[in-house]
Amino acid sequence: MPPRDIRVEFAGGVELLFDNQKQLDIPISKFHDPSHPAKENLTYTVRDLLQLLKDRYLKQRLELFLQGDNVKPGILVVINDCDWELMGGPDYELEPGDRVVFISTLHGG
Amino acid sequence: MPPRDIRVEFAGGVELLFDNQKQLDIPISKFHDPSHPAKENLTYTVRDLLQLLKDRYLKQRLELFLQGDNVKPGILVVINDCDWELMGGPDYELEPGDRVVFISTLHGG
Amino acid sequence: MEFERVEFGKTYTSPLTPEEVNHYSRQLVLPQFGVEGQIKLKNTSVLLVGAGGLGCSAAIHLAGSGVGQLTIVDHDRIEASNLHRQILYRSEDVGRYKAEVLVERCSRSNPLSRMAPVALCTALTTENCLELVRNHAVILDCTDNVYARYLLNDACVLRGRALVSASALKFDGQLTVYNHQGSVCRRCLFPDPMALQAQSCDDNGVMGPGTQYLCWCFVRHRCTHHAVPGIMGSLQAMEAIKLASGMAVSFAGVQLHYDSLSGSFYRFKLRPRNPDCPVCGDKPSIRTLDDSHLGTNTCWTRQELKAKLDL
Amino acid sequence: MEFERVEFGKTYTSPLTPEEVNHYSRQLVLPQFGVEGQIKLKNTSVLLVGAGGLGCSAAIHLAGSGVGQLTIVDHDRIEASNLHRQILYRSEDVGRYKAEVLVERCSRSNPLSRMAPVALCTALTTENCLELVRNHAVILDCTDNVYARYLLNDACVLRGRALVSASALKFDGQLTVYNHQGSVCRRCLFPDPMALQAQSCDDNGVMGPGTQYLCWCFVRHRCTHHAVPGIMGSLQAMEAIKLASGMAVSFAGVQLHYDSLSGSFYRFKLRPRNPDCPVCGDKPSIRTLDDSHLGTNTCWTRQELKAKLDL
Ligand SMILES: [Zn+2]
Ligand SMILES: [Zn+2]
Repeated sequence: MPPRDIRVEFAGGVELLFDNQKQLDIPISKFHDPSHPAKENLTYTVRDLLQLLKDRYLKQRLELFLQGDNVKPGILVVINDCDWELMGGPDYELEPGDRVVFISTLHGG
Repeated sequence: MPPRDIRVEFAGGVELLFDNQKQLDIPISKFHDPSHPAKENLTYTVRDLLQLLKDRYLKQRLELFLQGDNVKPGILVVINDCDWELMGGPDYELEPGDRVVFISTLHGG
Repeated sequence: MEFERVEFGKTYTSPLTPEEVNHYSRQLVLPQFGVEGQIKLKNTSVLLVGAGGLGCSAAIHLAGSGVGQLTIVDHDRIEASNLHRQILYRSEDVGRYKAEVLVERCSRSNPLSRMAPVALCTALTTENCLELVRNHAVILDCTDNVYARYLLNDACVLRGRALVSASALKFDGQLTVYNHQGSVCRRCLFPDPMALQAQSCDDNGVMGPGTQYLCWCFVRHRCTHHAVPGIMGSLQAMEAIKLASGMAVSFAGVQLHYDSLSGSFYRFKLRPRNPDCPVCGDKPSIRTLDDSHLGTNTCWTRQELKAKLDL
Repeated sequence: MEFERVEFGKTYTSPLTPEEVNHYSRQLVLPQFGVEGQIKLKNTSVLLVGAGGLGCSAAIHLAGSGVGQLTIVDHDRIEASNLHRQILYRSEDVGRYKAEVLVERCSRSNPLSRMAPVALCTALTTENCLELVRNHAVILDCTDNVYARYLLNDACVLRGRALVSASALKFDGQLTVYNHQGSVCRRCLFPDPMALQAQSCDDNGVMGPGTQYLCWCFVRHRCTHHAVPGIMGSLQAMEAIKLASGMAVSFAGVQLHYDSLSGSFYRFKLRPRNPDCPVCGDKPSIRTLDDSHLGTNTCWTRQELKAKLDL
């Protein structure tokens, strides 16, 4: 993974919403939003990541991934091997090399 | 683990030779050998680590861990999740934060 | 082989019978487990809910370990399509109650357990769940739907029991120990099962081309590669055995996600107990088991679905 | 349920019988596995050597998956002290051949396999090993000693077969796929089993205080927490099933070390094939199976040990 990128992974069925891709390396530059030139600061939060995924990567049924500006209940967000609740949730500021995993909770047996 | 340390781990039975300890964090400073002042360069290899383990940490039956200046056949040495053969073996130069795991191959079933 | 010679020179007055010593000798010599572990195990009662793929694997490993008393609850009967992943059932068992057959297999594999294993061929309900949980020390969630999982979760919180929960779908499996030494319960993570209900039906599989009319739920809920429940059930049993023998568990406050295709075992730390949790929080609103808190058994009632597929 | 409705709108002329479609329906709908995977599996023959803790778990999962033909080799008979970790054997089986009983359990759990599983109640030897390996596509090493493991390794290299090898001792387990698409064989890592022989006896346990006269080998070789072989055997079966159904395996050139106490699954990359390897190297010195390359069955002959312990 190129050092400047954010490693994003999908598991437990979430990958089905992203063309069955389990892994995406997203360069920081992709976060720059030309329509918001004012947004000069180079820090982006997980909330921005959700927006980016919704706009550029999501292939199927938006409502299965997001609910408002949060992930849908049932999906755990894990940042560098920790539940994002431990990291400040959607406001966590991403750094190059971070690993963000979206895992759907399984109920089958 | 303090950043300046080498993380050393034992598994598969090797820990029994080290007082049943599965994990040691060894500061680089511990490698300095007063009896060899000439050894000014600050780089230490896995061979030096074996020597240090033998002198300072090994509690039981030396011949179960080392054979000459190499590890005993049956023990795999893994550096940062790779077989040390991929990293240059005993001559690999240790860096702070490296993880070196000694794993005995199991034959039971 | 008398006892002393096996042990590290320490003699134990052991309430284990010589027969048990021989039967468990391979575990007894393990210092971390030893005689104390086996005795604690022998005095522990375990409740295992769900006799499917997970339950078969977990139960047979638990029975083998010498757990004192094992109760298995499942209202389902064995169907032919279960056989490939419910490894202990045979074709001639089709039609019989799963719990009954599984108890039979377990008792024959370990006749030494202090009390014979018990089969309850009924569904887990808001009436019987609290009592069942209260009568057992260690609880295993081997069920396959949101309703039963939240029912068990609430009962374990209300009765102060740890809940060893595993799940499996397609090629993935998950494992964690809820409500143990301050670790989260299910509702700490997702308070409202109704939201999961809809989610669990759609989330795990998207309408494939050409099968629009077929709601995935009926097929997907049970489409799992057969070895995955076997793997997760044996890992689940390992945690339950450690819990029962007083050893530290590895997955309290930690979740394991296993992907059998890539062979990856992803472990991550879970948030602490949620003070606002509706059942285990500081001011819980849920104090009894009630269907209104639990959602339905499956997103579309099986009947409606079965009618559609005219199975 | 006819076939088309289950599949993603594609119709398959499938050499799977309707009965098989129903039996394996849960796997068939998995796109990564699907009908092709099941058909390949149905046409694959598997050799499983060792019907102990690993073998019980691996065999029952393999049989359940629909593997075409399964041969189980083991010369041992069932002993009472096996029962706690060899989950499919019952007290009334004590004294019978393990391979025979295991084949019985497997065939009853999956009557559909193309050919009934076969039990060979003999030891693996330098005479029969090459032929056995040649007659099967996928080989599983579920044995418990250095001699058998190197014998199987050499035969697999000489006959060009992948070898799915697992092991378990005390609370640890290991898994890797040898000799597959350029991955190492056993001798690439440790060319001389004699060195391991002595090592495997001492290495895995040190003379404890007070039991000086007791050589550890006899006790240690078989002292394993019972759930660990069950876990490793089911993971081993998963790799074998992927191999047999033409899917990518996860542990070729990669080793898994599982520590059940800490619940950790450590995966690390192994060196590439060793060009100087005595059996799979560029100029191999080992071209036949011969005891002189293989060391002995156990560091102290069991008899000598049994006499010492007057068991
Ligand atoms: Zn809670
Ligand atoms: Zn080789």
